Amino acid sequence: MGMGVDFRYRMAKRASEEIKNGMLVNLGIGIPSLVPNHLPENMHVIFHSENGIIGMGPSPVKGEEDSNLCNAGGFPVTIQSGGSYCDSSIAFGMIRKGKVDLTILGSLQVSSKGDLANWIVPGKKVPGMGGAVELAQKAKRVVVVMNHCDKSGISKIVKECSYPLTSSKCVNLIITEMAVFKIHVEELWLTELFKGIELSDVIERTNCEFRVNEYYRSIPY
Amino acid sequence: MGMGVDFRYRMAKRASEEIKNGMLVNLGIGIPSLVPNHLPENMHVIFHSENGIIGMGPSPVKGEEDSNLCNAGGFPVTIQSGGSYCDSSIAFGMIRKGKVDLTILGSLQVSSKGDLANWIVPGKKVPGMGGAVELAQKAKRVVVVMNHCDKSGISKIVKECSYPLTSSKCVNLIITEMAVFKIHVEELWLTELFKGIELSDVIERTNCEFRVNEYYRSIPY
Amino acid sequence: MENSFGKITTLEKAMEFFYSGMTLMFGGFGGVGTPPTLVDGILKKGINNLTLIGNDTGFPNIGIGKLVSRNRAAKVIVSHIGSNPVAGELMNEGQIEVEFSPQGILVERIRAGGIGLPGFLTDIGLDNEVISKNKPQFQLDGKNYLVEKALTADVSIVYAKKADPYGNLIYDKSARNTNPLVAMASKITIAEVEEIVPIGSLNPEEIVTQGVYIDYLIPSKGVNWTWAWE
Amino acid sequence: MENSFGKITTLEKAMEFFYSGMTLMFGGFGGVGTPPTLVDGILKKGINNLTLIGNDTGFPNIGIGKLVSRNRAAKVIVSHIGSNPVAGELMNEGQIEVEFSPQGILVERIRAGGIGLPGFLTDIGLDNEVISKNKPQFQLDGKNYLVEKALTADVSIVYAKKADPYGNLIYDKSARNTNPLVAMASKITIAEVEEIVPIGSLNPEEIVTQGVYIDYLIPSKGVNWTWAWE
Repeated sequence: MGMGVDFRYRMAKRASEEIKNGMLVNLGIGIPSLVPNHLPENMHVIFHSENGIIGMGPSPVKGEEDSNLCNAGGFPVTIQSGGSYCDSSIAFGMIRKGKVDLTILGSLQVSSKGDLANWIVPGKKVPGMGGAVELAQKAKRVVVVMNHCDKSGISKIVKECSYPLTSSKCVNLIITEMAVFKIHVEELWLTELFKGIELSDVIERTNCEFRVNEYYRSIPY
Repeated sequence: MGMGVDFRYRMAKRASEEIKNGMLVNLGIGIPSLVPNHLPENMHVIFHSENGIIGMGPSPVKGEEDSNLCNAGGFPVTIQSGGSYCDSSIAFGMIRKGKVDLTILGSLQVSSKGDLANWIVPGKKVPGMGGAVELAQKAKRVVVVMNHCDKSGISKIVKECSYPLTSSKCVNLIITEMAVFKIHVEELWLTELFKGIELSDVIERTNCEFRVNEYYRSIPY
Repeated sequence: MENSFGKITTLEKAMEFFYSGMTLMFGGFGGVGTPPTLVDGILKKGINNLTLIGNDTGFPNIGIGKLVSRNRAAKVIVSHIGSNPVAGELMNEGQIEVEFSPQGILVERIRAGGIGLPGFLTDIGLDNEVISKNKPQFQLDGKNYLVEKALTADVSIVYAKKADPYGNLIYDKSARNTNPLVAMASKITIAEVEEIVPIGSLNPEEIVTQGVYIDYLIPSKGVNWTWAWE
Repeated sequence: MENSFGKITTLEKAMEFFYSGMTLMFGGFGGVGTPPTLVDGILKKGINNLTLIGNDTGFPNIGIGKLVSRNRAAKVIVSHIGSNPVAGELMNEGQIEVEFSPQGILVERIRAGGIGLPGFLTDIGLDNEVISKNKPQFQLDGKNYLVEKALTADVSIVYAKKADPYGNLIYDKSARNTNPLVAMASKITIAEVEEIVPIGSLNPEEIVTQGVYIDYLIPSKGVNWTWAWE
C-alpha cells in the first residue's frame, strides 16, 4: 500500500467513474473536490455549488483569484462556459426537486443500511450540517468517499451509527481506500477491492457484516 | 352634474391626491388606470404591476406597442427610468410584505365597515379574484373608486355586502362620483362632497347610514 | 447549432410529450409570454381533457385561451378567467371545472412545486369564504393560517427570448411573468424560444432560468394571433 | 449623484439603525458577499448581544465572523459554524446560542420572511432528530412534514456590486448567494455597494433586487480582511 496521498488519489479517481455525461453534480469538500481532476476532457458535467454557481469550474491559477467567485467553502473557483449564477434558494430548490444527479461527500460514519452521520462529533465538535441534509435526502445518487477507519483505527462503516444522523438510508455507494461497497435494499455489499488489498483485511477492519459480490472487481489503480 | 366622462375624470383626479412622492402604487383596471394622468410632472411614483413590472410607465404612442411589455390586463405599457422586471412571485412578495403603499381599485360593493366585494356577481359572473385578495389584505392603504350606484340605480355602498367578500375590513377610502368616504374604526364617514352635489342626494342614494364630518370639504372640480 | 445536450428539438418531436388527460402548466399572463407555437401544436394534435395550470385563461384567441375556448380543458387552476368570456360560459354550462387561487398564492404554489416543497402557510384568503373553503388550516404562534399545496404537472411549457444549448434562458420584459416559476414545476419542461445562441454567449449574471430545469428547446414561429389591443 | 429618494447615505448615518440586542440579518456565504464596511461599523460602534441570522459564521476574521469571534453575538441562526472555530469554542463555553437550520431550509425561511409568508412545509430533516426536535409537524395528503417558520429581522445588511439611487441592485458572481433573499426579509435593509450609478443606467432585465426593498445605500470601502486562501 502507498502513502496517504495515493489513497486520496485512488479514492478520487474511483469516485470519478460515477460521473456520466450530462450530469448535474455536487461535490463536498476534501477528497470529493479532487474528483474533477480525473474526468475525461470532453465530458459535459455541470458542477453545482450551494452558494449559487451552476457550472462551477476548477480553481483559477494563482494570482487570478476573484474573491467574489468562490465555492461553498469560500475558496476561489471559476465558471464554466454555459454556467450561471443564482441565489441560494434556487440552488437548493434544484437539490430538493431531485435535479442533482449525484453528490459525492465525506462522512464520519455510514451504517450498513446507508445511514449517513457527518455533522456532529459528539462531545467534540458540532460544525453544523450546511447543505448535507438536503443533498443526502434528495440527490438522485449519494456517494460517500471516506477513510475506512478513523485516526484511532476504528471502522467508520458500522452496523448502527453512534453519531447523530444527517439522514437515514440515503447512501448508495461507499468508497474507501480499501474497497467499494454498494448499499442495496438496506444491505451492504462489497463490490470492488483496490489492488493490493486482501479481502480478509477489509473484513477485519470493518465493524459490521457485509456481503461480498461473487464477481467483485479488482480496481487496478 | 356632467356626463359620464366627467365623472370618470373627477374620480380619477380625486384619487390622484392620494398619491404621495416616493410611493409604490398598484392601480386596478378601469377608472384607476386613469389616475396617473393627474399627477404632477416631477413626482416620483413607482407603479407596481402584478406581472412583474416595477416602475411601469404610461401607454406607448400608437405604433410603438411592444407585445412583450404589457400590464396585468394584457395591454401595452412602457417602463419608467429606474424600472425593472421580476417574476410574479416577487411582485406578489412585495404586496404580502406590505411594500405596496397604496392600491386604487374598483369594486362591486363596499360595506360601511370596509368590507370589499369585487370578484363575484352571484348567478351572473365569476371572473376570479386575480390579485385583488392580496392587494386588499396587504396594501398599506386601499382606495376604492367606483360609481355610487349600479346600472339599476342601487347603491354600491351597503351595510353588509350581499356579494361574496374579497376581503373584510380592508377599505380605507371610497371615492364615488358624488362624494368621498373615509372608513375609520369600522365606521363610514363622509368627508368630501363634489361641487354641485347635495348632501341630501348622497343620503338618498346610499344604502346605509354614515356619519358626516362637520368640516367636510367641497371638491371644486 | 451545437446540440451536445440533445435538448434542441423540433415541434413535432416535442409533441410526443403531450397527450389527452395530461396536466399541463403554462407560462404567461393574459397571453403575454405564453408559447404560441406549442399551443398551436397541442391544438393541432387534437389533445383534450387537459388540466391546465397557469395565471389565467388568456383571451378566447390569445395564449392558452385558444385551447380553453375550444373546449380542450376539463379543468383549469387559475387566478381569473375574466378576459376569456368563453371560459366563463363553459364553466356555467358545467363543461369545465375552475379552481380559483389568488394570483400571488397561485404562483407561489407553482414555485413550491418547482423547488421541492409540498406547501406553505398564508393568511391570504383566510377571511374569504370561497378561498378558505375545504382548505386545511394550521395554527402557528397562536395565529391561524391556510395551508396551500404545491402545484406540479406532467409538462410545463414556457416562452423565452434566448436560450443556449444547455437550456439556460433569458426572458423578454414583462413576458417573463410566471415563466421562471412554471419552468421549474413539472416532470418535463419545454421552452419555446425566439433565438438559440451558442453556449457561453449568455451573460452568466443575466440568465434567469438555469438549463438544469429545461429538457427541450424548440424555436418559436412567433405569435399568430391578434392582440386584444390591436 | 442625484439622491431624490433620499436613500444614499453615509456609514455614520446608517449606524443609527444598529443597537445592542437587535436582530441582524446578513448576506454572504463563507464571508463572500458579506458587507465589510457595515460589519466594521457595527464592530466599532461597540454593538453587542446581537441575534445574527445568515448562512454561516464566516471565518474568525472574515465576514460576519469578525463580530462572532469578538463575542458580539448572543445567538446565531445559521447552517454551519465549521469555518469559524471561535464560534464553536464560544458555543461549547455556553457564551453563544447556536440554532442550526439546514442550509436550503435556512435560506427558504429567510425568503418566506421576505415575501410575507409565515412558514412552509418540508420533509428535509424529518428523520434527523436534532433538526426535527420540538418542531411542529403537519400531515398533508397522508405524509408528515415539518413546519418551518419564516425568519425576519430588525435590519438586513447586504453587499452588491452596483446600485442606482432607487436602490435597485445587481450583484457580482457568487457574491450574490443569499443577498437577494436577505435584502427582502427585514424592517430596514441597508445595502453596501461598490458603485452607485445614475437612475436608468442599470439594465431593467438584469436588476436582481428591486429598490422597493432597499432603504439605504452606502458606498463600500472594500474588503480589509485577508481571505483564507490568500
